[in-house]
Amino acid sequence: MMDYNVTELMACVASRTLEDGKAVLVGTGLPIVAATLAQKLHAPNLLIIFEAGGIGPRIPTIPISVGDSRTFHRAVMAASMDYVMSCAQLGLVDYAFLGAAQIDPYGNLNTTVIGPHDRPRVRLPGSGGGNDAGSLCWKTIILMSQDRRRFVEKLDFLTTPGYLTGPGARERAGLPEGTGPYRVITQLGVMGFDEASKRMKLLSIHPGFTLEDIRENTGFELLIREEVSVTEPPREEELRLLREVIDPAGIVIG
Amino acid sequence: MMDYNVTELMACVASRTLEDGKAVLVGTGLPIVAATLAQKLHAPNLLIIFEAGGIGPRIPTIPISVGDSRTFHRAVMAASMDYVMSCAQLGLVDYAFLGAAQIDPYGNLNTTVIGPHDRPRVRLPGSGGGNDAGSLCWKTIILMSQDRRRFVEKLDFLTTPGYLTGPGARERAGLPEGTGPYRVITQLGVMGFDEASKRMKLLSIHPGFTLEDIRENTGFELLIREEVSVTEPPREEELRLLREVIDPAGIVIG
Amino acid sequence: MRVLEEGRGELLGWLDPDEARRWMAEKKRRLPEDKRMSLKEAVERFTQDGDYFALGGFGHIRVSMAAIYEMIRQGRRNLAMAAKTAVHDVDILIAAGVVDRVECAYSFGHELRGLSPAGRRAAEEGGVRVVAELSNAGFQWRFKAAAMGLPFLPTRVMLGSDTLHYSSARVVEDPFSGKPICLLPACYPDFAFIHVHRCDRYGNAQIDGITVEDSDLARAAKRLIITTERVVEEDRIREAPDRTIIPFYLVDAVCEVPYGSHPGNMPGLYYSDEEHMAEWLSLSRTEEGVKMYLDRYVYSVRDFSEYLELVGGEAKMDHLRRLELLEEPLKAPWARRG
Amino acid sequence: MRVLEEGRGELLGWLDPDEARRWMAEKKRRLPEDKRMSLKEAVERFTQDGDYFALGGFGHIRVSMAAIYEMIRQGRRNLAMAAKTAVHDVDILIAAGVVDRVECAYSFGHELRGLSPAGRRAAEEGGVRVVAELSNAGFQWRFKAAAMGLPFLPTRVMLGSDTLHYSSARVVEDPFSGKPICLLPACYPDFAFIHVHRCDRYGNAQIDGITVEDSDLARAAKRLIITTERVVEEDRIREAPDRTIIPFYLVDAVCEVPYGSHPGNMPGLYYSDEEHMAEWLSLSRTEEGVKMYLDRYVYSVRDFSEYLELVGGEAKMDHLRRLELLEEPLKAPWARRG
Repeated sequence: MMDYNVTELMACVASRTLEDGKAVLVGTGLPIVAATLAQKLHAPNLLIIFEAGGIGPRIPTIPISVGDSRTFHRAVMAASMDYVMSCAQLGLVDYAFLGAAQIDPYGNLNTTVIGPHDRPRVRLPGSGGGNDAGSLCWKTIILMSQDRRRFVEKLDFLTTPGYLTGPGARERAGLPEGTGPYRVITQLGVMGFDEASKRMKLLSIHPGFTLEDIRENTGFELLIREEVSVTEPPREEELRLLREVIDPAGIVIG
Repeated sequence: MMDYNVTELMACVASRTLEDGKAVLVGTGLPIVAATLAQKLHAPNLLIIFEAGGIGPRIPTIPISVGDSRTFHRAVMAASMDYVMSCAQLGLVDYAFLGAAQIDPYGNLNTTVIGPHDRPRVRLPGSGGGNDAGSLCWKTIILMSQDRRRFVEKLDFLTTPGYLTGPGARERAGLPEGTGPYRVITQLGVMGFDEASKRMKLLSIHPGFTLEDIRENTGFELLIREEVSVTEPPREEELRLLREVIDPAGIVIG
Repeated sequence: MRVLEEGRGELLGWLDPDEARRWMAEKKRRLPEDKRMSLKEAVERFTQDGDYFALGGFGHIRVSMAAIYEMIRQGRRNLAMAAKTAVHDVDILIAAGVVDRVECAYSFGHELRGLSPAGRRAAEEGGVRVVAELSNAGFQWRFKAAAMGLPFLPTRVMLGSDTLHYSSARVVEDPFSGKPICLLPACYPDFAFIHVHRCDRYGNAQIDGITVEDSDLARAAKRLIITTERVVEEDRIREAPDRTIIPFYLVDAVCEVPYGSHPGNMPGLYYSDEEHMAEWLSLSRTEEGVKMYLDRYVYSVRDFSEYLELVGGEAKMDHLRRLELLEEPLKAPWARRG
Repeated sequence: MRVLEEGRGELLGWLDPDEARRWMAEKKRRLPEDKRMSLKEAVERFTQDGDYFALGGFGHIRVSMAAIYEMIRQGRRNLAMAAKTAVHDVDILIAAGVVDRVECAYSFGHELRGLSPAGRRAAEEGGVRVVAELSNAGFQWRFKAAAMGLPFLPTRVMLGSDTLHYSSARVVEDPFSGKPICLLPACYPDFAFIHVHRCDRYGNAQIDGITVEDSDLARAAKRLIITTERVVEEDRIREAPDRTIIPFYLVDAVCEVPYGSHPGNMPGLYYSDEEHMAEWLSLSRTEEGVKMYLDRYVYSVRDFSEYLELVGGEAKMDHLRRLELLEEPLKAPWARRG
């Protein structure tokens, strides 16, 4: 078995989720690493888009910010936030990556506050482009740590809509039809969402972990796919690209 | 007395109406000639704007279209129609020039049809940017021919709002406060609008014409300023600029 | 949302925003593909009888005239046109029997050159129907609403006018200011042609000078055909990505058509051909003249390059280039002095 | 227009569109004037205690950091900030006691570098109040509504979320689709600083690369101060008018401040200074550290050029230029490997 860390594993799993010839809205950090890895392997024509305006760049080194000059280096277009967000609203963006401090069974996300809004125990950054991506892109992929304080029955604050209260709720709220959370990738496993109930459902467990580990670290009842698989660990080529080509300084993958 | 034609007179009168340091939205033809003349005389810093996107050009020769390359030649900005119209909607454009086939006592304009809309006797171009300019710019200056078929009590079609039905009507319709027609310049004289009633009012008569000429060529009751003046005829310098510098080929002034 | 007033004009090109999203997701491919093809093929594949369409550019500037001639040649029928600032384009399309309905902001006129005999005759005799009125900004913002994936955009134009009564817009009370405001419905034309200075084989396109409404129209159009003065290498585009106005994923076809805006103006490259325009304005006073013009310049040639030879070839194009660069004074045959 | 839902957030920066028009007509001069002045003077004249303001750029990119240091130095108080993607800017302004309220799309974080100790401490201890929540696109479109002279723009973001409940947006039924839609109220900040690559003495400004939301923010701001890497001759601007992002008539002051985005990134010119950022992130863990940083880099210097000397002068700027041009590899002190 290869030696790898959890960030590397998550990058590989996230990367494999992306299809060639689709557009993905990425934030800095793990999402850009995953998207770049996909481009170098199975998805050479993945279109990477940054919310600040960069469209289809040839990324020379990992950007530190979603808007820095690497995000539109030899891009097909250096546009504006309005342009990118409008394209997403128009249905042209297939995937988006999101992170969160809390998630609930319907994939709703909190990145705003822990505790009451007016006097928070922990003040987090807020929506940023998260609400926009989670509202407008077709499939959102959530990358986050899994434990009982983060995987909760009820959020302290619903920053970004997942499936809200269940089937049809997004559409009733006026959100675009057919959109919503697609995958939740953590240090323990990969979750999807049940088509009928829109509740979170375990798809695969990372090597070395058990169903018990997942349950212990989830603060709500998780649906379990009949045949839960074991996540394929990082392949040698994936690790080589991550460590030697994509993030040699260890800015993201450590 | 200088020898001049009616187009030259109208260009001079229109030109003198414009103030330095203001912005004017112009169409091709007489408006651009008048605005350029003003720039060369009393309003060197008149900001000329074209609806298709040209802002503050150094116009080398008379443009044939509101969007041709002369309209943004060495401009401060070559923008878009959205940009220009948004600036007008935001209150940044002081003057606009309009033409019309019909005008009524409140300065409402018809450039769409003579006769019924569905089977017009004469089909005219329609609003173009006219409705936009007449809705959004602070003061509109109308340049047109005066006769009983054009100066009518009731328009066949209200393409562009003047004062609609009188005081307060623009605001009740939702149009920007404090805007509306400012001057009507014809081959016979110059009209403004009465502050209280918002009806058209004669301000000056061109040299060689009489109040009777004006009345005979107006299909509604025109208010008359107590002391109607005689329009100042074109000055030598104005005519020289028009004929030798601005429109040597006679494209507009004939 | 209480509607205070509703225009009676035909609502052309509107899509529910969810329908529009489905179209864009399925039909607009994010995969870069070589989309170069002949204009003949592009017109065959991407335009259909009965469609509602729009053209990039403005008036006589940067309009894809080559596409118009090709649509006439292929005998398209019953098209409805978004006649934003439509001049020679709509005139010749009506005259040739291609367009029979217009949503009209500006048509039937040739700006400084006067009215358009052919289009106006058709409008007055019923050969073409104006199914909705609009203003220029109204079109711009209908396209922008679509480009933004919205059902409508608010505006303060059109209010109080018959232009509104005969449009597809609606007036509501703004919940913030309490004042009436006009809502312009999004407009997604079935197809659009946009003529540009340069693009790569995938469709990443750059325009010099004013962009008019083409950034928005490019996103609004259900099918988008780029005609371009030149196809350049992808790297040329990527050297200056802040000059890109249209990204490849909006584009269905790329057709290289030098001088494709003739007889109109292509900023920086060539000025409008006023001799040719005068010929059309003169001939189109009669139906016979229209037929003569179309036979000569459209039906008797196979493609746009043959047309260019007919209108004067390289010598004429050189002349138009010098006019554009202000190296020669303009002589307009329709002008009063010479 | 029936309101289905109304956010409880404070409505900052909204103006009735007619009030906004009056401001723009009276205060924005269409007369080109030489607006060059020192940043000290611009901050004195165009910023006031209690104002609501916004900054151009994005995160650590092309933000007018020089203006921020100057506001701190002049002791501005009780400002409310449009914290769109606010990072080092909002953090240091909160730490220095300049900003006590934010409308928050993104604050209290340093993107890849982690959370911001100073801002977060203030938010949790009540030193700064978040008076409204919003999303990034929400801010973009609040500015765009203002830029277009509209009371609001519709959008399909925010719906169904607490972000909406704590915002100033409202939900209505779209009269075209019948679906709920979110209306974002226009946002006219009292002032904005936008840092650009070049502008002329009148304020005609050009930006290389992405423009983020600055085209809209420039029109939305009631008072607009341009800080620029270089003041160039007017003719340089007029040679490429399609590169102009901000026309002079929107601009109240022009301040030439080379490296004015330091420690952030200025695309094409210099990369972010991660050493300096790490110093702040480390020092700002305590109030004493905050004081030490401000004393060293703000209060003890007279202006931005003295600050530049302190942070490393020409040698540091050369290094940041080489980083930007990819001539040196980035070493981030806060990164896990080297």
